[in-house]
Amino acid sequence: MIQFAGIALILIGIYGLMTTKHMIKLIIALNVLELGANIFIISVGFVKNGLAPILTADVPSDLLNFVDPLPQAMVLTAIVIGFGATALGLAVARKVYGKYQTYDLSVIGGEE
Amino acid sequence: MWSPVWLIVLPLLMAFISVVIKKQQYLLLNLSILLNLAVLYLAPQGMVIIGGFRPPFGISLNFDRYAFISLLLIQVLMLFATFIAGPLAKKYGTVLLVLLAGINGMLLTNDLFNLFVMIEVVSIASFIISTSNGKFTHTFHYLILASVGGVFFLLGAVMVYAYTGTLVVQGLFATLGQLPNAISLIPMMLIILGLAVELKLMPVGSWAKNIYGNSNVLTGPIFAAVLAPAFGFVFGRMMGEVVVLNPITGYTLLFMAIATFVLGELAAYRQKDLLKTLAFSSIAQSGLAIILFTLNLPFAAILLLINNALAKSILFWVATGVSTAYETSSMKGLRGVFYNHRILGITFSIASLSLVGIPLFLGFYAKVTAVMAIFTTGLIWIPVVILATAIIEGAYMMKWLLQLWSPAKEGHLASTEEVPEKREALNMTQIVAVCLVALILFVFGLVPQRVGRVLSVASQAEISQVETVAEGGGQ
Amino acid sequence: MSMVLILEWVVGIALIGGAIACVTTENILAAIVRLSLLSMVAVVAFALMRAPDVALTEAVIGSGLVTFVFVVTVKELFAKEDKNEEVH
Amino acid sequence: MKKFISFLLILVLAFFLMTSLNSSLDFFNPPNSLDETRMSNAFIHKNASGGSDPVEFGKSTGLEDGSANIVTSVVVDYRSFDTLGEITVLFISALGVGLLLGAGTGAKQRSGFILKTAAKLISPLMMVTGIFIFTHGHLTPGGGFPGGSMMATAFLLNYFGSGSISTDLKSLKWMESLAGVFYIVIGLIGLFVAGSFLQNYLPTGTVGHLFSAGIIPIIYVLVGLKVGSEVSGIIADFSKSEVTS
Repeated sequence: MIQFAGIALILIGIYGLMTTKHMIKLIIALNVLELGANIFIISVGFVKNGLAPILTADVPSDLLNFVDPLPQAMVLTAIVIGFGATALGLAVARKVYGKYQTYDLSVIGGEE
Repeated sequence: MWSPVWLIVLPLLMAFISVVIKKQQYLLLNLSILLNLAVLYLAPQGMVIIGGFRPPFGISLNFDRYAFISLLLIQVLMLFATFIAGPLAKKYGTVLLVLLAGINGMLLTNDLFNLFVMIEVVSIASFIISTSNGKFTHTFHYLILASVGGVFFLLGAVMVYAYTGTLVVQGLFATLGQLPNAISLIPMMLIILGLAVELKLMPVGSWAKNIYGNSNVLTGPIFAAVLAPAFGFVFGRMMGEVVVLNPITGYTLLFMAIATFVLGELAAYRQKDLLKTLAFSSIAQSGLAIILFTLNLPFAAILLLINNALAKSILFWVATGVSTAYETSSMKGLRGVFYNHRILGITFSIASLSLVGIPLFLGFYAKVTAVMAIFTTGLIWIPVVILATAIIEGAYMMKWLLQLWSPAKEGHLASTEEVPEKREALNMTQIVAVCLVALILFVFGLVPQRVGRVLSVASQAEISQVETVAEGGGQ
Repeated sequence: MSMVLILEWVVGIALIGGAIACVTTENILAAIVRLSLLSMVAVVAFALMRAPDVALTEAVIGSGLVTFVFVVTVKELFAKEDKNEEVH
Repeated sequence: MKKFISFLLILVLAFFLMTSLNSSLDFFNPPNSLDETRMSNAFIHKNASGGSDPVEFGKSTGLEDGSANIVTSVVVDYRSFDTLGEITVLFISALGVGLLLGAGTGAKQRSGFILKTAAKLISPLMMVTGIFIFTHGHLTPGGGFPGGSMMATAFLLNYFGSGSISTDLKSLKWMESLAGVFYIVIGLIGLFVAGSFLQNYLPTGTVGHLFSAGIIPIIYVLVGLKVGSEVSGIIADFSKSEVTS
């Protein structure tokens, strides 16, 4: 089910990006999209009987049945990159707000 | 010791240092570019492992002729760009250092996920550079599009991993080619869509006209002469090593690229604003490079990318310098401006003639090679479209050259009275730098075959893929 | 159905519902709060997918810092909302 | 109207994706265990560069990678170069936020007594938790990114508590810079000593011990410090910024 949710979040994020002109809502939709992508990536490496990929004293050494650790490492990277882009996007949005007193791009129109 | 990893690490190290010694940012920037050129000269070519684990377990760098040529071009243009941008480059010194590290990483890396990370580094750095235009809504537009593109690229890379179990770029097409068409379709589309934003491909390249069209002396050359060829080379690498096209995706990509090319040139023709004209021209040229890479003609594409990078850098330097000095970039306001700036006018003319592809310039050789190469693929209508569009390009470039040189109104004799009052556009050292690049372009135009021989080695290194869209779909 | 499976369904539906609610609302502050909640549900999803590292990172960065940055960005809108109830 | 078209487009896309993914990948029905041929098995069994030593928690010594947390060993050892790129992304966006919003003079945050006291109590606790998380990144879930962000959150709470940013921003810059420089220098030592950039050149010790895994804990501490200072910088810039013009 969570696999479906990941793809659904990606699609909902794209829908959000297409239907709004409000800067903050665009970034929110982008975050939903990124979240969906992250869930999707995690579910690529998921195996049913797998354990969290951490060696502990309880894990028998002859049967290391873990989920795929590589997608998790990728998502770790992607989350941080997403935060960086979000912070920068909001900073830019704030600059626009300072200039036009609104976050709505349809109000601002074409900036020439 | 002389490992190509220095090309990435050195600018990064300088960037981290430059945060605390802000005054020396500019020095560190130029120093690292010069050291990079030395590393480029000294480092032996071949695969370089990072982290001590061989691929596919670890990340590796692929430093071949193709990477060498692209890196050399980027370092040289970056050096000139920072030199001419002067005070602006000082303010954005750290950002430019990170940008340089990211571009070098992007061109060197041999790992699909690492490529995604490097693309993100480059795009975030380019967002920041584009804010120096002061048009924040444009930056925002670009930021959203590029971030979505990044997510698509990431999804494509992950799906490639899911299907093939590897992320190594080199020879990935062989593994992907064994998969059924229906399976490889989605990751390939995602990877191409991810790159399409930065490549300014038709529907998603709309950011470029605003960012380029309002550029200043820093952003114009950085975007048109450094970022555009860098992403062009990355796309070439992807087409050569990763992307497997079937007739449907291949023709879709081809039509999108042709539409970008033709509509871009038409839009450029209709512009009355110098920077906007150059913006649309850049979009169109990017489309042409994509056509060539899609048809698997890397040699012609590399020639075209180099010609465009050199020509566009000169055009943007002169155009932004002049339009900043005269506070306008419209055709009316700049009429006859080269009467005041003859040297700039000559370099601008050389660059635009080479861009259009007039004989005796590198652009001519590039365009002839491109057209001849496409003829060999059997798709006769594409060269016809390209030639027809080249006429449009020639027409508007000539129109601009005439207007910028001639102070006369239509139907009157030229007189110097209508020339705008002289203002300083670029200072002496900047003019010397622009002239140097123009000289490089000019000399390349004199010995195109020699340049071609050097580049053909690079294109052979890049291309290991045999199957092309032309062979697959043209029959 | 085992407990885990039921939980997976609940989390999946919560994710989809939360995302729709987050994207379709006209109120900015509500959208931000819903994004934060969505991110917290995603933390549970990551934990269910046996990704504790990712869950922890998402909890701190995704639902903590991102929400903070959003709220600080639109803090002027709070002031506006006090005056007139409608915020777009 | 626009919403309707978008909705239809999304539906078509959804149908296309679902059918394609369902037919091509056993994505909606994950396998019971990881495929034998997957390269990730090498990360789990720690035999990417050959060898067949069994991996046992608390017993195995001298493996190619000594981290008990396998995600950490991928992030900081096998694919450490990605992490370097990642902190660069955060570095550059913190810098960009600073360039865009840095001109703000600092709005005073008025906070009540309860918030003040609570913040003073909690922020050292969070600081310690953050430090714990990134020093144990090779043993427990977490690592440098959440740990560093936790530290930054403590910084944020401190700001709400005291009403102004007491920590010297200059020292944050120094920490940020030095952590990055040391990361690269550690990598370069690997280049000179072991032959490739970011290669592990310290003994990997026993899996599961605090002092093990070679350069992994060192790098993760540096990542934690760097992320902490960068995120603190972003928070400070956003908090200080006022709408100007």
